[in-house]
Amino acid sequence: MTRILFFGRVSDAAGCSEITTEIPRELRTVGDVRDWLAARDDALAPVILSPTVRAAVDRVFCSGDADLVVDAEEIAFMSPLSGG
Amino acid sequence: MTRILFFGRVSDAAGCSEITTEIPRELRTVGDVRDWLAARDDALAPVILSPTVRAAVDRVFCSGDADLVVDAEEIAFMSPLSGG
Amino acid sequence: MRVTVKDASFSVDAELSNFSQARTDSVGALATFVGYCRSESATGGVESLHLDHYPGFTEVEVARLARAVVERHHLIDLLVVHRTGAVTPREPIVLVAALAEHRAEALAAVAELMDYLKTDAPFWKREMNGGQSRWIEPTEADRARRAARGD
Amino acid sequence: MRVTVKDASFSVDAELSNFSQARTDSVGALATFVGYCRSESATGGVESLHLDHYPGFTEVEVARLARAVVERHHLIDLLVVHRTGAVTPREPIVLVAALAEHRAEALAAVAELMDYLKTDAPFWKREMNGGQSRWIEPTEADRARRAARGD
Repeated sequence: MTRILFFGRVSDAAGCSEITTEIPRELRTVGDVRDWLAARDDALAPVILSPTVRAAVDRVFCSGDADLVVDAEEIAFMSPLSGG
Repeated sequence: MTRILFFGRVSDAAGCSEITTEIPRELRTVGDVRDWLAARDDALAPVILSPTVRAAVDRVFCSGDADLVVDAEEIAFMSPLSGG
Repeated sequence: MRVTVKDASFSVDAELSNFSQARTDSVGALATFVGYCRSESATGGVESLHLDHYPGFTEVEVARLARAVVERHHLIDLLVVHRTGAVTPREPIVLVAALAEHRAEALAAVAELMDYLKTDAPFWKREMNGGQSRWIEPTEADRARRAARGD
Repeated sequence: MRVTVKDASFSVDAELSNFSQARTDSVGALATFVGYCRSESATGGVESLHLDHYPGFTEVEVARLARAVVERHHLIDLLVVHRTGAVTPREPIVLVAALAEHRAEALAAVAELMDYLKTDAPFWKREMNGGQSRWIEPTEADRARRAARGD
Protein backbone atom coordinates (compact mmCIF):
# COMPACT_ATOMS: atom_id res chain seq x y z
CA MET A 1 0.00 0.00 0.00
CA THR A 2 1.17 3.53 -0.80
CA ARG A 3 0.11 6.77 0.86
CA ILE A 4 -0.61 9.51 -1.65
CA LEU A 5 -0.64 13.00 -0.11
CA PHE A 6 -2.17 16.12 -1.62
CA PHE A 7 -1.12 19.64 -0.58
CA GLY A 8 -2.42 23.10 -1.32
CA ARG A 9 -4.81 23.43 -4.24
CA VAL A 10 -4.26 19.76 -5.04
CA SER A 11 -6.05 18.77 -1.83
CA ASP A 12 -9.07 20.89 -2.79
CA ALA A 13 -9.23 19.21 -6.20
CA ALA A 14 -8.81 15.74 -4.68
CA GLY A 15 -11.40 16.47 -2.01
CA CYS A 16 -9.06 15.06 0.63
CA SER A 17 -5.51 15.45 1.83
CA GLU A 18 -4.52 11.82 1.63
CA ILE A 19 -5.42 8.42 0.19
CA THR A 20 -3.90 5.02 0.86
CA THR A 21 -4.03 2.73 -2.12
CA GLU A 22 -2.43 -0.13 -3.97
CA ILE A 23 -0.59 1.34 -6.94
CA PRO A 24 -0.68 -0.93 -10.01
CA ARG A 25 2.74 -2.50 -10.54
CA GLU A 26 2.96 -1.23 -14.12
CA LEU A 27 3.15 2.39 -12.89
CA ARG A 28 6.88 3.04 -12.75
CA THR A 29 7.27 6.84 -12.73
CA VAL A 30 5.76 9.90 -11.08
CA GLY A 31 4.32 10.81 -14.47
CA ASP A 32 2.57 7.41 -14.63
CA VAL A 33 1.01 8.07 -11.22
CA ARG A 34 -0.20 11.52 -12.31
CA ASP A 35 -1.86 10.02 -15.39
CA TRP A 36 -3.41 7.22 -13.35
CA LEU A 37 -4.84 9.65 -10.75
CA ALA A 38 -6.09 11.95 -13.53
CA ALA A 39 -7.89 9.07 -15.24
CA ARG A 40 -9.65 8.14 -11.99
CA ASP A 41 -10.90 11.63 -11.12
CA ASP A 42 -12.07 14.32 -13.55
CA ALA A 43 -11.93 17.06 -10.92
CA LEU A 44 -8.39 16.19 -9.95
CA ALA A 45 -7.13 15.73 -13.52
CA PRO A 46 -6.37 19.32 -14.59
CA VAL A 47 -4.66 20.08 -11.29
CA ILE A 48 -2.57 16.92 -10.87
CA LEU A 49 -1.37 17.24 -14.49
CA SER A 50 -0.31 20.87 -14.07
CA PRO A 51 3.44 21.37 -14.46
CA THR A 52 3.35 23.73 -11.43
CA VAL A 53 2.41 20.78 -9.20
CA ARG A 54 5.60 19.29 -7.77
CA ALA A 55 5.99 15.76 -6.52
CA ALA A 56 8.04 14.17 -3.75
CA VAL A 57 8.63 10.44 -3.37
CA ASP A 58 9.35 9.20 0.14
CA ARG A 59 10.06 12.78 1.19
CA VAL A 60 12.53 13.63 -1.56
CA PHE A 61 11.59 16.22 -4.17
CA CYS A 62 11.39 14.72 -7.66
CA SER A 63 13.53 16.30 -10.30
CA GLY A 64 10.97 15.44 -12.98
CA ASP A 65 8.14 13.16 -14.02
CA ALA A 66 10.57 10.40 -15.01
CA ASP A 67 11.53 9.80 -11.36
CA LEU A 68 10.71 6.26 -10.25
CA VAL A 69 7.97 5.40 -7.77
CA VAL A 70 8.60 1.64 -7.57
CA ASP A 71 8.28 0.49 -3.93
CA ALA A 72 7.45 4.03 -2.80
CA GLU A 73 5.72 4.23 0.57
CA GLU A 74 4.66 7.87 0.24
CA ILE A 75 4.09 10.06 -2.81
CA ALA A 76 3.16 13.72 -2.38
CA PHE A 77 1.70 16.12 -4.93
CA MET A 78 2.07 19.78 -4.05
CA SER A 79 0.76 23.02 -5.53
CA PRO A 80 3.31 25.87 -5.49
CA LEU A 81 5.03 26.13 -2.10
CA SER A 82 4.65 29.38 -0.22
CA GLY A 83 6.15 29.88 3.21
CA GLY A 84 7.30 33.02 4.98
CA MET B 1 33.70 85.54 17.01
CA THR B 2 33.35 82.19 15.24
CA ARG B 3 33.47 78.73 16.73
CA ILE B 4 35.60 76.35 14.72
CA LEU B 5 34.94 72.68 15.52
CA PHE B 6 37.21 69.74 14.72
CA PHE B 7 35.95 66.16 14.50
CA GLY B 8 37.61 62.77 14.15
CA ARG B 9 41.24 62.79 13.05
CA VAL B 10 41.03 66.55 12.59
CA SER B 11 40.66 67.02 16.35
CA ASP B 12 43.80 64.94 16.95
CA ALA B 13 45.75 67.08 14.49
CA ALA B 14 44.38 70.31 15.97
CA GLY B 15 45.08 69.14 19.51
CA CYS B 16 41.60 70.23 20.54
CA SER B 17 38.02 69.80 19.48
CA GLU B 18 37.11 73.46 19.26
CA ILE B 19 38.53 76.98 19.07
CA THR B 20 36.70 80.30 19.21
CA THR B 21 38.35 82.98 17.15
CA GLU B 22 37.91 86.13 15.13
CA ILE B 23 38.12 85.16 11.47
CA PRO B 24 39.77 87.85 9.31
CA ARG B 25 37.15 89.58 7.17
CA GLU B 26 39.04 88.83 3.96
CA LEU B 27 38.38 85.07 4.38
CA ARG B 28 35.26 84.56 2.33
CA THR B 29 35.09 80.81 1.61
CA VAL B 30 35.59 77.50 3.38
CA GLY B 31 38.74 77.04 1.30
CA ASP B 32 40.08 80.37 2.60
CA VAL B 33 39.52 79.18 6.18
CA ARG B 34 41.28 75.88 5.51
CA ASP B 35 44.30 77.74 4.10
CA TRP B 36 44.31 80.16 7.02
CA LEU B 37 44.17 77.35 9.61
CA ALA B 38 46.87 75.40 7.74
CA ALA B 39 49.17 78.44 7.72
CA ARG B 40 48.76 78.84 11.48
CA ASP B 41 49.48 75.23 12.44
CA ASP B 42 51.95 72.89 10.74
CA ALA B 43 50.51 69.79 12.45
CA LEU B 44 46.98 70.64 11.37
CA ALA B 45 47.92 71.66 7.82
CA PRO B 46 48.06 68.28 6.03
CA VAL B 47 44.86 67.11 7.66
CA ILE B 48 42.73 70.25 7.25
CA LEU B 49 43.77 70.49 3.59
CA SER B 50 42.85 66.88 2.84
CA PRO B 51 39.99 66.57 0.37
CA THR B 52 38.51 63.81 2.57
CA VAL B 53 37.87 66.37 5.31
CA ARG B 54 34.36 67.77 4.92
CA ALA B 55 33.18 71.10 6.21
CA ALA B 56 29.86 72.36 7.53
CA VAL B 57 28.96 76.02 8.03
CA ASP B 58 26.34 76.76 10.65
CA ARG B 59 25.36 73.09 10.63
CA VAL B 60 24.88 72.75 6.90
CA PHE B 61 27.24 70.51 4.93
CA CYS B 62 29.28 72.46 2.40
CA SER B 63 29.06 71.34 -1.18
CA GLY B 64 32.62 72.48 -1.82
CA ASP B 65 35.43 74.77 -0.79
CA ALA B 66 33.83 77.73 -2.59
CA ASP B 67 30.96 77.85 -0.05
CA LEU B 68 30.85 81.17 1.80
CA VAL B 69 31.68 81.59 5.47
CA VAL B 70 30.87 85.28 5.79
CA ASP B 71 29.06 85.90 9.11
CA ALA B 72 29.30 82.20 10.02
CA GLU B 73 28.86 81.46 13.72
CA GLU B 74 30.11 77.89 13.55
CA ILE B 75 32.39 76.14 11.07
CA ALA B 76 33.12 72.41 11.44
CA PHE B 77 35.87 70.36 9.85
CA MET B 78 35.25 66.62 9.86
CA SER B 79 37.32 63.60 8.93
CA PRO B 80 35.33 60.85 7.15
CA LEU B 81 32.04 60.18 8.92
CA SER B 82 31.47 56.71 10.23
CA GLY B 83 28.34 55.79 12.12
CA GLY B 84 26.56 52.48 12.47
CA MET C 1 21.34 26.98 14.30
CA ARG C 2 17.79 26.44 15.56
CA VAL C 3 14.82 25.77 13.28
CA THR C 4 11.33 25.41 14.71
CA VAL C 5 8.11 24.72 12.82
CA LYS C 6 5.14 24.85 15.13
CA ASP C 7 1.37 25.00 15.35
CA ALA C 8 1.21 27.55 18.18
CA SER C 9 1.70 31.27 18.67
CA PHE C 10 5.19 32.36 19.59
CA SER C 11 6.62 35.48 21.17
CA VAL C 12 8.98 37.31 18.84
CA ASP C 13 10.34 39.26 21.82
CA ALA C 14 11.15 36.14 23.82
CA GLU C 15 12.64 34.23 20.88
CA LEU C 16 14.83 37.15 19.81
CA SER C 17 15.92 37.95 23.32
CA ASN C 18 17.03 34.35 23.96
CA PHE C 19 18.75 34.10 20.62
CA SER C 20 20.66 37.38 20.82
CA GLN C 21 21.70 36.92 24.44
CA ALA C 22 23.56 33.74 23.56
CA ARG C 23 25.79 35.61 21.10
CA THR C 24 29.57 35.56 21.38
CA ASP C 25 32.00 38.51 21.54
CA SER C 26 32.79 38.09 17.86
CA VAL C 27 29.24 38.98 16.80
CA GLY C 28 29.09 42.43 15.21
CA ALA C 29 25.71 42.15 13.53
CA LEU C 30 22.21 40.87 14.13
CA ALA C 31 19.69 41.07 11.31
CA THR C 32 16.13 39.90 11.76
CA PHE C 33 12.91 39.65 9.84
CA VAL C 34 9.39 39.07 11.14
CA GLY C 35 6.47 38.39 8.82
CA TYR C 36 3.08 39.19 10.33
CA CYS C 37 -0.41 38.19 9.28
CA ARG C 38 -2.17 41.28 7.90
CA SER C 39 -5.85 42.09 8.18
CA GLU C 40 -5.98 43.06 4.51
CA SER C 41 -4.51 41.33 1.50
CA ALA C 42 -4.38 42.16 -2.20
CA THR C 43 -7.88 40.70 -2.56
CA GLY C 44 -9.69 42.00 0.52
CA GLY C 45 -10.13 41.42 4.23
CA VAL C 46 -8.47 38.51 6.02
CA GLU C 47 -9.99 36.90 9.12
CA SER C 48 -7.17 34.41 9.42
CA LEU C 49 -4.46 32.64 7.50
CA HIS C 50 -4.22 28.90 7.58
CA LEU C 51 -0.78 27.38 6.98
CA ASP C 52 -0.61 23.74 5.99
CA HIS C 53 2.69 21.89 6.02
CA TYR C 54 4.03 18.40 5.34
CA PRO C 55 4.96 17.03 8.76
CA GLY C 56 8.36 15.37 8.78
CA PHE C 57 9.30 16.89 5.44
CA THR C 58 8.76 20.63 6.00
CA GLU C 59 11.08 20.68 9.04
CA VAL C 60 13.81 18.91 7.08
CA GLU C 61 13.48 21.20 4.06
CA VAL C 62 13.46 24.41 6.10
CA ALA C 63 16.56 23.20 7.98
CA ARG C 64 18.24 22.43 4.66
CA LEU C 65 17.51 25.93 3.31
CA ALA C 66 18.70 27.46 6.59
CA ARG C 67 21.93 25.45 6.62
CA ALA C 68 22.76 26.56 3.07
CA VAL C 69 22.33 30.20 4.09
CA VAL C 70 24.50 29.75 7.20
CA GLU C 71 27.29 28.35 5.06
CA ARG C 72 26.98 30.80 2.19
CA HIS C 73 27.10 33.84 4.48
CA HIS C 74 29.45 32.51 7.18
CA LEU C 75 26.86 33.09 9.87
CA ILE C 76 27.74 32.61 13.51
CA ASP C 77 24.18 31.52 14.27
CA LEU C 78 20.73 31.45 12.71
CA LEU C 79 17.23 31.22 14.17
CA VAL C 80 14.11 30.29 12.22
CA VAL C 81 10.65 30.01 13.74
CA HIS C 82 7.77 29.31 11.38
CA ARG C 83 4.10 28.94 12.19
CA THR C 84 1.69 26.35 10.91
CA GLY C 85 -2.05 26.18 11.53
CA ALA C 86 -4.40 29.11 11.99
CA VAL C 87 -2.80 32.55 12.29
CA THR C 88 -4.85 35.65 13.00
CA PRO C 89 -4.04 39.25 11.96
CA ARG C 90 -1.15 40.84 13.91
CA GLU C 91 0.27 37.41 14.82
CA PRO C 92 3.79 36.56 13.59
CA ILE C 93 4.03 33.93 10.87
CA VAL C 94 7.79 33.71 10.54
CA LEU C 95 10.87 34.95 12.40
CA VAL C 96 14.36 34.78 10.94
CA ALA C 97 17.39 36.09 12.83
CA ALA C 98 21.04 35.92 11.74
CA LEU C 99 24.17 36.62 13.79
CA ALA C 100 27.38 37.38 11.90
CA GLU C 101 30.64 39.20 12.32
CA HIS C 102 29.69 41.91 9.84
CA ARG C 103 26.48 43.56 8.72
CA ALA C 104 26.55 42.64 5.03
CA GLU C 105 26.53 38.92 5.83
CA ALA C 106 23.70 39.13 8.36
CA LEU C 107 21.49 41.33 6.15
CA ALA C 108 22.08 39.27 3.00
CA ALA C 109 21.39 36.01 4.83
CA VAL C 110 18.02 37.16 6.14
CA ALA C 111 16.86 38.54 2.78
CA GLU C 112 18.00 35.40 0.99
CA LEU C 113 16.40 32.96 3.42
CA MET C 114 13.10 34.84 3.19
CA ASP C 115 13.23 34.57 -0.61
CA TYR C 116 13.80 30.83 -0.36
CA LEU C 117 11.06 30.33 2.24
CA LYS C 118 8.57 32.10 -0.06
CA THR C 119 9.05 29.67 -2.94
CA ASP C 120 10.96 26.58 -1.75
CA ALA C 121 9.63 25.71 1.71
CA PRO C 122 6.76 23.20 1.89
CA PHE C 123 4.03 25.40 3.31
CA TRP C 124 0.65 26.18 1.78
CA LYS C 125 -1.23 29.25 2.81
CA ARG C 126 -4.94 29.96 2.68
CA GLU C 127 -6.64 33.25 3.44
CA MET C 128 -9.92 32.72 5.24
CA ASN C 129 -12.67 35.32 4.98
CA GLY C 130 -16.42 34.98 5.49
CA GLY C 131 -16.28 31.20 5.26
CA GLN C 132 -14.37 31.45 1.96
CA SER C 133 -10.84 30.15 1.55
CA ARG C 134 -8.34 31.33 -1.06
CA TRP C 135 -4.91 29.80 -1.69
CA ILE C 136 -1.99 32.25 -1.62
CA GLU C 137 0.77 31.25 -3.98
CA PRO C 138 4.11 32.97 -4.64
CA THR C 139 3.73 36.19 -6.62
CA GLU C 140 5.60 37.03 -9.81
CA ALA C 141 7.88 39.22 -7.66
CA ASP C 142 8.59 36.29 -5.32
CA ARG C 143 9.47 34.07 -8.25
CA ALA C 144 11.64 36.74 -9.86
CA ARG C 145 13.60 37.27 -6.65
CA ARG C 146 14.04 33.53 -6.23
CA ALA C 147 15.14 33.10 -9.86
CA ALA C 148 17.68 35.92 -9.47
CA ARG C 149 19.33 33.92 -6.68
CA GLY C 150 20.01 30.98 -8.99
CA ASP C 151 20.08 27.50 -7.53
CA MET D 1 9.43 57.68 13.07
CA ARG D 2 11.63 57.88 16.15
CA VAL D 3 15.34 58.74 16.04
CA THR D 4 17.40 58.75 19.22
CA VAL D 5 21.10 59.58 19.58
CA LYS D 6 22.27 59.00 23.12
CA ASP D 7 25.27 58.65 25.39
CA ALA D 8 23.93 55.72 27.42
CA SER D 9 23.43 52.00 27.02
CA PHE D 10 20.09 50.93 25.66
CA SER D 11 18.15 47.68 25.69
CA VAL D 12 17.58 46.29 22.21
CA ASP D 13 14.87 44.00 23.60
CA ALA D 14 12.96 46.83 25.23
CA GLU D 15 13.28 49.20 22.27
CA LEU D 16 12.19 46.56 19.75
CA SER D 17 9.36 45.32 21.90
CA ASN D 18 7.94 48.85 22.31
CA PHE D 19 8.37 49.63 18.64
CA SER D 20 6.81 46.44 17.27
CA GLN D 21 3.90 46.44 19.71
CA ALA D 22 2.73 49.79 18.40
CA ARG D 23 2.34 48.40 14.88
CA THR D 24 -0.94 48.59 12.98
CA ASP D 25 -2.92 45.76 11.34
CA SER D 26 -1.52 46.70 7.95
CA VAL D 27 2.06 45.81 8.95
CA GLY D 28 3.19 42.64 7.24
CA ALA D 29 6.93 42.99 7.79
CA LEU D 30 9.43 44.02 10.44
CA ALA D 31 13.10 44.11 9.52
CA THR D 32 15.75 45.04 12.05
CA PHE D 33 19.47 45.43 12.34
CA VAL D 34 21.64 45.67 15.44
CA GLY D 35 25.32 46.55 15.28
CA TYR D 36 27.32 45.40 18.30
CA CYS D 37 30.74 46.40 19.55
CA ARG D 38 33.10 43.46 18.94
CA SER D 39 36.05 42.48 21.14
CA GLU D 40 38.25 42.05 18.07
CA SER D 41 38.65 44.25 15.05
CA ALA D 42 40.65 43.96 11.85
CA THR D 43 43.65 45.33 13.70
CA GLY D 44 43.50 43.51 17.05
CA GLY D 45 41.76 43.55 20.40
CA VAL D 46 39.25 46.23 21.35
CA GLU D 47 38.69 47.31 24.96
CA SER D 48 36.08 49.86 23.97
CA LEU D 49 34.83 52.00 21.14
CA HIS D 50 34.40 55.70 21.59
CA LEU D 51 31.83 57.42 19.41
CA ASP D 52 32.07 61.18 19.02
CA HIS D 53 29.26 63.14 17.45
CA TYR D 54 28.34 66.73 16.63
CA PRO D 55 25.60 67.63 19.09
CA GLY D 56 22.69 69.40 17.47
CA PHE D 57 23.84 68.40 13.99
CA THR D 58 24.17 64.62 14.22
CA GLU D 59 20.56 64.22 15.40
CA VAL D 60 19.30 66.36 12.52
CA GLU D 61 21.37 64.54 9.91
CA VAL D 62 20.40 61.06 11.14
CA ALA D 63 16.74 62.11 11.11
CA ARG D 64 17.18 63.43 7.56
CA LEU D 65 18.70 60.12 6.38
CA ALA D 66 15.93 58.19 8.17
CA ARG D 67 13.17 60.32 6.66
CA ALA D 68 14.52 59.77 3.16
CA VAL D 69 14.47 56.00 3.70
CA VAL D 70 10.91 56.09 5.09
CA GLU D 71 9.75 57.90 1.96
CA ARG D 72 11.73 55.88 -0.54
CA HIS D 73 10.48 52.55 0.83
CA HIS D 74 6.97 53.60 1.89
CA LEU D 75 7.62 52.51 5.46
CA ILE D 76 4.85 52.52 8.01
CA ASP D 77 7.30 53.33 10.79
CA LEU D 78 11.04 53.47 11.46
CA LEU D 79 13.09 53.33 14.64
CA VAL D 80 16.73 54.39 14.93
CA VAL D 81 18.72 54.30 18.16
CA HIS D 82 22.40 55.23 17.93
CA ARG D 83 24.96 55.33 20.71
CA THR D 84 27.56 57.98 21.37
CA GLY D 85 30.30 57.91 24.01
CA ALA D 86 32.12 54.84 25.29
CA VAL D 87 30.77 51.47 24.14
CA THR D 88 32.23 48.19 25.41
CA PRO D 89 32.28 44.82 23.61
CA ARG D 90 28.89 43.09 23.36
CA GLU D 91 27.05 46.41 23.80
CA PRO D 92 24.79 47.56 20.95
CA ILE D 93 25.98 50.57 18.95
CA VAL D 94 23.04 50.99 16.62
CA LEU D 95 19.53 49.62 16.23
CA VAL D 96 17.44 50.16 13.11
CA ALA D 97 13.93 48.72 12.75
CA ALA D 98 11.53 49.19 9.85
CA LEU D 99 7.82 48.36 9.65
CA ALA D 100 6.26 48.02 6.22
CA GLU D 101 3.40 46.31 4.46
CA HIS D 102 5.70 43.94 2.59
CA ARG D 103 9.05 42.31 3.24
CA ALA D 104 11.02 43.76 0.32
CA GLU D 105 10.42 47.32 1.52
CA ALA D 106 11.36 46.62 5.13
CA LEU D 107 14.52 44.68 4.26
CA ALA D 108 15.70 47.18 1.66
CA ALA D 109 15.10 50.11 4.00
CA VAL D 110 17.21 48.64 6.80
CA ALA D 111 20.12 47.71 4.51
CA GLU D 112 20.02 51.12 2.87
CA LEU D 113 19.88 53.11 6.08
CA MET D 114 22.82 51.14 7.48
CA ASP D 115 24.84 51.97 4.36
CA TYR D 116 24.05 55.66 4.77
CA LEU D 117 24.84 55.66 8.49
CA LYS D 118 28.26 54.14 7.77
CA THR D 119 29.37 56.98 5.50
CA ASP D 120 26.96 59.93 5.82
CA ALA D 121 26.09 60.24 9.51
CA PRO D 122 28.24 62.59 11.62
CA PHE D 123 29.82 60.10 13.99
CA TRP D 124 33.49 59.43 14.53
CA LYS D 125 34.62 56.15 15.99
CA ARG D 126 37.80 55.33 17.86
CA GLU D 127 38.93 51.88 18.97
CA MET D 128 40.62 52.02 22.35
CA ASN D 129 43.15 49.37 23.31
CA GLY D 130 45.96 49.49 25.89
CA GLY D 131 45.77 53.27 26.16
CA GLN D 132 46.05 53.58 22.37
CA SER D 133 43.31 55.06 20.22
CA ARG D 134 42.76 54.38 16.54
CA TRP D 135 40.20 56.10 14.29
CA ILE D 136 37.87 53.80 12.38
CA GLU D 137 36.86 55.23 9.04
CA PRO D 138 34.55 53.74 6.40
CA THR D 139 36.11 50.83 4.54
CA GLU D 140 36.38 50.53 0.78
CA ALA D 141 33.40 48.14 0.94
CA ASP D 142 31.36 50.74 2.86
CA ARG D 143 32.18 53.39 0.29
CA ALA D 144 31.42 51.08 -2.62
CA ARG D 145 28.03 50.17 -1.16
CA ARG D 146 27.24 53.83 -0.55
CA ALA D 147 28.34 54.79 -4.07
CA ALA D 148 26.17 52.06 -5.56
CA ARG D 149 23.14 53.70 -3.93
CA GLY D 150 23.71 56.96 -5.81
CA ASP D 151 22.63 60.20 -4.22
